[in-house]
Amino acid sequence: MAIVTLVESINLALGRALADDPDVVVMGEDVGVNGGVFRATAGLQQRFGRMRVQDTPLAEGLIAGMAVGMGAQGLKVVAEIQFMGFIYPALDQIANHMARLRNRTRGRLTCPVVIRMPHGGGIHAPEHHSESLEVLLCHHAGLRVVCPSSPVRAYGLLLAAIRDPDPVIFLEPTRLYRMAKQDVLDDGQALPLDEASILREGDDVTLVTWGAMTHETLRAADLLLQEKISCEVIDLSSLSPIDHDTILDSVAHTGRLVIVHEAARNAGLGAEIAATVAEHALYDLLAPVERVTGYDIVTPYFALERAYIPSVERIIDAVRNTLKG
Amino acid sequence: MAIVTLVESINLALGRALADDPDVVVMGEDVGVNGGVFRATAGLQQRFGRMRVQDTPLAEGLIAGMAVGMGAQGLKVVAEIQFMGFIYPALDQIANHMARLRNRTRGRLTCPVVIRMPHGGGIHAPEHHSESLEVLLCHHAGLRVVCPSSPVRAYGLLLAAIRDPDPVIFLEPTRLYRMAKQDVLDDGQALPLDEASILREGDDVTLVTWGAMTHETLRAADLLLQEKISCEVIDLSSLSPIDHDTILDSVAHTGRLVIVHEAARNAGLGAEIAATVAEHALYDLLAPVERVTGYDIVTPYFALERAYIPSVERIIDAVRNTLKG
Amino acid sequence: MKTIAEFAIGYEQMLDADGSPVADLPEFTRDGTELVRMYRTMVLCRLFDTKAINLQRTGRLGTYAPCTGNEATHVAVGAAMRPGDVLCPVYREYGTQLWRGVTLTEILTYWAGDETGTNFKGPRGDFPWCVPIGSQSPHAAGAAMAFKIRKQPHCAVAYIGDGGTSQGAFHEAVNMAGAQKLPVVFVVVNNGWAISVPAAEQTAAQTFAQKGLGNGVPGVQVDGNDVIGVRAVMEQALARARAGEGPTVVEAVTYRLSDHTTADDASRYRPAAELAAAWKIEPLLRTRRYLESRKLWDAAQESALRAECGIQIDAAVLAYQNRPAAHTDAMFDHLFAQPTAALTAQKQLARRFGIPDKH
Amino acid sequence: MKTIAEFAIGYEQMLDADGSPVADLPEFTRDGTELVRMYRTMVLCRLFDTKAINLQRTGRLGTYAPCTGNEATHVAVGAAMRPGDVLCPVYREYGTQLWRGVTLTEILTYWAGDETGTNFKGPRGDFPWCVPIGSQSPHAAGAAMAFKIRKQPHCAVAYIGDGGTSQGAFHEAVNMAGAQKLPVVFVVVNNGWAISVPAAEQTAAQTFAQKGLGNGVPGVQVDGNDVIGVRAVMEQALARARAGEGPTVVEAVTYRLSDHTTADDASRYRPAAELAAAWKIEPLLRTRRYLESRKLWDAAQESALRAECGIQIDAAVLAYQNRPAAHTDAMFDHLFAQPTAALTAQKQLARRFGIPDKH
Ligand SMILES: Cc1ncc(C[n+]2csc(CCOP(=O)(O)OP(=O)(O)O)c2C)c(N)n1
Ligand SMILES: Cc1ncc(C[n+]2csc(CCOP(=O)(O)OP(=O)(O)O)c2C)c(N)n1
Ligand SMILES: [Mg+2]
Ligand SMILES: [Mg+2]
Repeated sequence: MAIVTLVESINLALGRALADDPDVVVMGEDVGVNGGVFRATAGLQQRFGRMRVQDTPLAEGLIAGMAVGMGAQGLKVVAEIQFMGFIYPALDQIANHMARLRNRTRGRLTCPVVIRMPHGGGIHAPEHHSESLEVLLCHHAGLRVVCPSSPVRAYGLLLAAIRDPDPVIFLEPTRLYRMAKQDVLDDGQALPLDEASILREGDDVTLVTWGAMTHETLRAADLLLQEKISCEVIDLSSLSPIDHDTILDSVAHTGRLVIVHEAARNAGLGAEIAATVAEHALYDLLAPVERVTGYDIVTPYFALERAYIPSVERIIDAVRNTLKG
Repeated sequence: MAIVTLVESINLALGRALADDPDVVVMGEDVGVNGGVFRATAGLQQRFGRMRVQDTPLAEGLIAGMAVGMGAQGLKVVAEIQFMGFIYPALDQIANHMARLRNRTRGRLTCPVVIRMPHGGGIHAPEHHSESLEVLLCHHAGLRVVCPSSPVRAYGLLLAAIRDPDPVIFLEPTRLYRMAKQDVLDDGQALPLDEASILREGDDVTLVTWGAMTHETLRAADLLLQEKISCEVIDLSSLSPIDHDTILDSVAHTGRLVIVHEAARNAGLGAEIAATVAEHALYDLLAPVERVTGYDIVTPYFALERAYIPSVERIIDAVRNTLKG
Repeated sequence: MKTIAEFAIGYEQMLDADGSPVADLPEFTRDGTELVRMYRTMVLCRLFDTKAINLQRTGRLGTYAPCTGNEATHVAVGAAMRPGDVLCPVYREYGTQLWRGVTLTEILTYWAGDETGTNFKGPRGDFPWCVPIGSQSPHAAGAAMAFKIRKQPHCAVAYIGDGGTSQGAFHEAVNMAGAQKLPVVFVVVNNGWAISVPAAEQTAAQTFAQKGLGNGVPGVQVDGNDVIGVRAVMEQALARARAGEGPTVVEAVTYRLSDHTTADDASRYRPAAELAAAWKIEPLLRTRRYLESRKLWDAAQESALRAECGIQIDAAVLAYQNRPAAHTDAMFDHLFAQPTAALTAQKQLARRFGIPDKH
Repeated sequence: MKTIAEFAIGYEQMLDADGSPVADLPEFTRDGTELVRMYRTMVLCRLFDTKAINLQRTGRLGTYAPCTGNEATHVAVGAAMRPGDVLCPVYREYGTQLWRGVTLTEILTYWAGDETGTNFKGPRGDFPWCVPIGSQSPHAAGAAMAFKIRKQPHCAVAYIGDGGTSQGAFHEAVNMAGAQKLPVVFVVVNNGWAISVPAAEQTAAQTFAQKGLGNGVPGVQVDGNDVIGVRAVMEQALARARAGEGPTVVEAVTYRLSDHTTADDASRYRPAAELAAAWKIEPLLRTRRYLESRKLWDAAQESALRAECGIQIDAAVLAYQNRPAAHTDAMFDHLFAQPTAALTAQKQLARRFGIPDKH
């Protein structure tokens, strides 16, 4: 049992996967000697050598494209993209090849690849370092998209992602990297994919969120509880596929739904959750669905990022709205 | 007045824009002597020369990136991407630069650029030639996304897009390129951006769709009318921003909503429409919202594309479901 | 200003347009049956092209990308490779694929819009056709990296066209392969055109063999209509790669004697004279002449071969036409090893509505 | 095998590490005041770096990318350009930007996470800093294409780092510029490292000057710590571009004497000895020595300069710290010329909630 931060739990899971399976290869920019710009791969090249923990040239498209070629040979590539804002050059390989290879070859070739990257803002980073672009990946069939909310879940979900025989996009909440520590048992136990996790049970409103926003959302739930408003808080965890059943069950119980995400609102993943409820739980709804999201603007430079990232106040306000209804 | 196909109306609008404004430059792969693989730029290089109608090297990222550099100099670039499945290499430039340049320079530099491309399937084309990826662009603030449904609207909306001082993604419904002809008056009149258009008024159900799917949707409306089911058919036209008011007004009148799009369902643009209705028109809804969409799969090779593209039968079925409710 | 680095690009040709040897021929040419096998495959490609175009014109096949004119390059590359190697093709290198065990029926099935065509029964490790131009290059670098990590004696071969070399992905892969001395060969098939854009407008580079120089990777240009020259150059490049000496860019200079695809009309943009001149140096005739000069071939064998190819092609077309019709389940069954709940539900929906007729 | 193409890369150095001329010095060196101005700007950059790092360490600035060690290259490029030209920088070429009229306050404002810092009052046409590595290269090709279309006498200059040359976008832009003979110069600042990846691991190329050869674009390598050599090479490349003879790749060999950014700790990966050796050939001292040898500079002027720079920097910091606080409206006001309905509504929402404190 080690008390670790989220980024340290990622490091533990990577070390475990490399130790357990000779086919696992970690690659990315500065993941070697430097141990990654967030230290997620610290010490791994020293332990596993330069072939299994590789610095790549500075080219995200290349990293994703090589992962396809290596994956088709059966290697389990765990590639790091330094920040989510730099995923764009890799999207062609991810969408046109990684997500499709199994299907277009009818199972002959596969891509047991994980692509890890920091997700979201809140750390006063420079331009292009704070993006939340999960929906770009979730819309593509053939990919799984996972986003943990704590060290314990990061460890178990990353191991599950690495062991999954298909491509998984693994989004790491940047501002949780060092925020809170947890006891993480490095026992090689994976958590199930495709499942949401209920962080807190409640009766009045269902709050659905993921990644770093679980922090503000739980805090809002705390404050609301002081007014006897009981919130059920769901950590989506699996952004694709979405565990709609868990959400629908909760809404059937509470009758109210507030979705919280950092990404821009328009065509964000919250829309899919709200739409599914409008289709399958319309008669359970006691009030209109609310979305508390980033605004439909370019992610601002950090001076205004706190005005952009949904605040506890905005979440509380939305919950109150649903209770008016 | 000329009776033309949709692709011919695009050609008319491009010719008009080139003739009216010396700053307009058309560029792309095979748009010159060859006149574009769909002939959208036929004859333009002969009329306007090799500087204003340019064949580019085979690189979509380059095309979008150059458009940013040319746009910042005040040129109105109208770039063609040969098929939407080839947009990925251009996304970094579109999302990280084109959509942001005005904002990040506080208006000092702008991108008066239009990026045109065929959208959707249905023409028995090879792999990667039938994609519907509008949501990848709609999610990005700083872009407008437009999709016409007829020669007349294509002409007017393309002129509006070219004249707009900000970047516009212009999606051309591939299977409508040559399907139906219309009288198009080449009078240089633009249609308004940011507005949906009501193709048919009705009382029982609101059908929202765009691009090529307007064809199947109108046909479904025809057949349903024979059973005295009256559908209001809305052509979204502006995929970003979405003209929610027009949709909400219609739903307030009909109480029922069916959204039809060709793109995959999960995190597709239909979700944003359904979510907005669930937020702002919950009490108007007499039945759960229905989405008739592509399945959450990789766009199949063309042998199965008719099973993938929402059929008239599926639309009719969805309308019936909402009437049960 | 002092010179700190110098580079040169060599050109190889072993059989001229008349089929006369213009260089010492390599070892493998001693084996007459091997040479004949190469020629037979070239002829099969040419005849298959005609058949496929005809099927498309008569509505029995989708858009098809012909290989006519490029057969020598395609067959020579296949002949130089080993079974354990991995091929990353573009979409018209049938000669290489046939040599490696892809079937004519699989090729037709692919162009008929049926994914089962990419589930090669032969070369299980080869990548399928790659439509997004340039995106196959990193796959080859990746496969080569896997061979290096596992210390396997295999090589990857990535094709790209003259137009494709304008894509950044190609340069990224070449740079990576050079930096890590990966066992991969990048074959640029310079067939003169990228749809309607001539190679000369695609780049200022006077050769495509030099495309790797900027990234420290050597290159060689070869007459792509010379099946012996291409095989010789490829064998050297592959040997170099296997020896851990790194990648090579091989430019095969040939010509696209066909339209770009059956959806294209090259007469709109291509000078007829250029096409006529290209026909004078096409690869089949010179190969045949050379074989005849070595008494390995004669008119009787030629007509026998054409008859055999006709039979083989007809059989492949028959198998293609008799293949099971695609079922909607197929759209859902191969997305994931473990399908998601949504997929399972949508699969039922698709079954219910089936494949509607066109309206 | 006959040779069909040959290429060479030249190396230029005019001032050696001691500041002694090692070549005939170009025209512009006759103008002592110009040389002094270049040196003054170099010193300003060096001192500003120290200040900015200090501001970051004390929580008064965000992450900052220092330029220490690269000043000669940055200032020389600026001095070689003309006002009407367009600069496409990366993020640490302050010397070029200052020469072109960007202010110290704008630089600080940018690194403080405030977009107003990119609204340059000076060079209105210059691109702002470009964080997505490699993506600025096509912008320069585009600006150059605009100049060509409009027959304007301007050039575009795009910076890129040694690491950045691995991005395909760079090669795509170089290829395009070559194919169309666009008026653009690509400056590769080879400062030895891409964060923790040494240049030698980034590519097999023995120089970065050769990065354009594959795409038919000539290159030249220059001592990037030699402000005279860099300016001379840049003036030639720019003249060539303006004359319609096409682009050049200029590699400036220098060294990143700092950490990558204030968020980086180079001691984790970089040999101390390498850093110490690099300090022995850094650009400021040699420039000063040369100026002194020409009696253009002395100790008194040096201390006066440092004092003036200090005052200038303090004034800039003051202006930076006194700038108006960012208002939430600013997030919405510059997205479109015509804002959308949704934006207008969200702007009100943002006003209502303002900028919450951190919890
Ligand atoms: C990324 C991408 N952009 C555009 C296309 C459309 N397209 C298909 S083939 C082709 C030209 C390819 O030319 P070349 O690389 O020379 O190969 P060739 O067809 O001549 O063998 C183009 C532009 C594509 N398939 N992929
Ligand atoms: C597309 C992209 N990927 C990754 C990064 C993260 N990153 C910032 S700077 C850098 C290294 C750049 O090295 P180089 O090009 O040599 O420029 P230098 O910093 O040495 O001046 C990296 C990997 C980025 N900014 N953009
Ligand atoms: Mg070609
Ligand atoms: Mg560097």
